[in-house]
Amino acid sequence: MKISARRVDNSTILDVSGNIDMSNSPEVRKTLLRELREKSVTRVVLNLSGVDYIDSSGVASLVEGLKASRESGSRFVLFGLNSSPREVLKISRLLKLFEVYDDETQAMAS
Amino acid sequence: MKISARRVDNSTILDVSGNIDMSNSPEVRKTLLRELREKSVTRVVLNLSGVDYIDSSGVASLVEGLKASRESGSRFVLFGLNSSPREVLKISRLLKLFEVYDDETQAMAS
Amino acid sequence: MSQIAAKQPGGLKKPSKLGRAFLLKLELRSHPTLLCVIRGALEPLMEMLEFSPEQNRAIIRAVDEAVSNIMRHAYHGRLDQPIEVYCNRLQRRTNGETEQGVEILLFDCGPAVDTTKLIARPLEEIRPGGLGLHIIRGSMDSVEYKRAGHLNRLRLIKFARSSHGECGPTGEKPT
Amino acid sequence: MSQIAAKQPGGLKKPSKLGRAFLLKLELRSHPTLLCVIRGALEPLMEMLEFSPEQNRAIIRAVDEAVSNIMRHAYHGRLDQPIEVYCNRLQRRTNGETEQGVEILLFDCGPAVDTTKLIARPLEEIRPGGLGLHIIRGSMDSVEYKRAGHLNRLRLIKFARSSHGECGPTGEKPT
Ligand SMILES: Nc1ncnc2c1ncn2[C@@H]1O[C@H](COP(=O)(O)OP(=O)(O)O)[C@@H](O)[C@H]1O
Ligand SMILES: Nc1ncnc2c1ncn2[C@@H]1O[C@H](COP(=O)(O)OP(=O)(O)O)[C@@H](O)[C@H]1O
Repeated sequence: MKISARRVDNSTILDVSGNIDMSNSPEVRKTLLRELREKSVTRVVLNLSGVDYIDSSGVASLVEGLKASRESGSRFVLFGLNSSPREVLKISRLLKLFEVYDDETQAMAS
Repeated sequence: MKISARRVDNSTILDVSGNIDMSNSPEVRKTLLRELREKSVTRVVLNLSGVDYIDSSGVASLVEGLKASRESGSRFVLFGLNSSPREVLKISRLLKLFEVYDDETQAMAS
Repeated sequence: MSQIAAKQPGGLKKPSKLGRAFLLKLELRSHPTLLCVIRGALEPLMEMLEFSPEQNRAIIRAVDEAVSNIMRHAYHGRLDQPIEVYCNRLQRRTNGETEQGVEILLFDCGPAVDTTKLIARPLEEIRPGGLGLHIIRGSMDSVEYKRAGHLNRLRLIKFARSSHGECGPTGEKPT
Repeated sequence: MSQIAAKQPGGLKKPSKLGRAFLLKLELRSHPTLLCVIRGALEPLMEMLEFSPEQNRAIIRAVDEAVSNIMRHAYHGRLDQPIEVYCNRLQRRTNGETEQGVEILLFDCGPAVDTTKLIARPLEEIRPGGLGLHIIRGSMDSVEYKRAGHLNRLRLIKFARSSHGECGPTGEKPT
C-alpha cells in the first residue's frame, strides 16, 4: 500500500494504491488524521481508485477520518470506489455517511 | 482463460483473456491449429493483451501454431504482449521468431 | 499443528469422500502482512469453483476478517503464531441440480474463544471497529466457532447459489 | 506428507532460527487448475519480500514450471497426488549490507527423480516442449534436486539483488 499527498488549492488529495488491511490501516489513519487535524485544510479528498480491497480496520480508519473532519469543521470526501471497497461500506451501513464521488473532477467540483 | 474468435477480412483474430498454463494450453493449441489448418484463413492474429502469464506449455502451443502456419503458408501474428509473456519468449529465445506487434492496428496493418 | 499430524500418518492424504474434496491448505504465521497472501491464493481458487466475482469478493472478505480476528483476539497481536487455512470443495443437490460450494476451515492455537464475546455490534452506532463478525456472517452461508482439542476451529461454508454476501450496485443489503 | 508430520510433533511450529523464518506453506493436489492458486499466493508474498516486479515474475515462473513438472513427470498426470510448497525468508550479508532472499522448497511423493534426465535441451532447436528446466534455472540463483526419504525435494533460492531472472526490455538474456 502506498499513500501520497497532493495539495490542490485548499484541499489535500490523498492517492492510495494497493490494498488497505490490518497491516497498513494504521498508516492510513495516521495520514488522514494528520491532514484533518494538524494541517488546516478545508477538504481532504481520498482517491481510492487504486484500491481493490479495504477490510474492517480500513473502514474504521475512514470512520475516524470522518469524525475528525466533523470535529475540525473540514470536509472528508472519497472518490473512485471499486467494487469491494464499495461493498464493505455498504455492508457496514456506512456508505451513505460518506461523501462519495465517481472521479476526481466530481470530487473537486463538489 | 477464455478464448474467442473474430473474423476480420481474411484474418481471424483470437482474443485471449486470463492466464495460459498447463491447465488450459491444450485448448489454446487446439484453437490455433483449427484456425490455421482447417480453415483457410490467410492470417491468424493472437491478441495477448488480456494475458498476464504464459508458461512453457503455453509457449509450446504458440510454437506449434507457428509451425502450422509455416506448413499451411498462412501467417501467425501476436500482439499486446505483457511483461511476463514477453519475458518467457525472450528467455526461450523465441521472441524474434514470432511476428510481434504492439497493438491490433499495427498487427492488422502488417 | 496436531490437526495435520493426526491426519497424515503415512505422509499421503487421499480425498476422503466424494462431495468434500480437499483443495488447498495454507499454513502461515500470525503476521498481518501475510493477509494479502491468503487473499491472493483464494481469489483464483474461488473463481475456479465457479463463484461469481461478487461471491468471490464476499468469501475473501470473510476469510480476511476471520484471520485478522485470530491475529488480534486469539494471538493478541503476536506475530509468530501458527494459523492454518483449509479449503475443501463441497457439493450438494438441490432440486435435482448439483450446486458447488466451499468449506473453509481456520485453525489457531490460541486460548479457547469465549463465545459469549462473539457478538456483532449493532450497526446503528457509528464508530470505528466491531465490524468483523458482521462482515463474516453477512458473507457466508454458515459460520461456526468450535473448540477442537487444543485448537480453535472456525468453519465457513458458502454455496455458489446462496443468497448471502451479494449486495448489488444499488440495493442496501437486508440484515 | 511425513515431511510435515515429522516436523510438527506438538502441533506447534516456531520459527526455527533467525534469518530463515518460515513464511508460508501451501499444500495442494497435483491438479493443473491449482497452478493459478500458487501464483496468486506467491505474487504478494514476493512483493512483500521486496523483490522487484521483474524478479517477482521470474520467481513465479520458476515455481510454476517446477510444480508443472512435478504434475507431469513425478505424478504422470495423476490429479490427486500431494504437493507441498514451503517459502522461507533468507537473509545474507554482502559487503556489509543485508540482502533479502527466499528459499522455496517443493516436495512430492513420486518415484525418485532420475537426475540424468534433468537436462535442459539446447534452445537452438525450435520445437515445442523442453523449456521448463531452462526457465527454472534461468530464473533462480540456485536450483537443487534431492531425494529426502521417500520424497523428492526441489530447493529454489533467489536473492533480491541477484543478477538472474532479469531480462530487460531490450537485451537478450545471456546463457
Ligand atoms: N478469533 C477470535 N478469537 C477470540 N475472540 C474473537 C475472535 N473473533 C472475534 N472475537 C471477539 O468478538 C468481538 C467482535 O469481533 P469483531 O466483530 O470482528 O469486531 P472487533 O474485532 O473490531 O472487536 C471481538 O471484540 C472479540 O472479543
Ligand atoms: N519433477 C520432475 N520429476 C521427474 N523428472 C523431471 C522433473 N522435472 C523435469 N524432469 C525431467 O527433465 C526433463 C526436462 O524437463 P523440462 O525442461 O521441464 O521439459 P519437458 O517437461 O517439456 O520435457 C523432462 O522431460 C523430465 O524427464
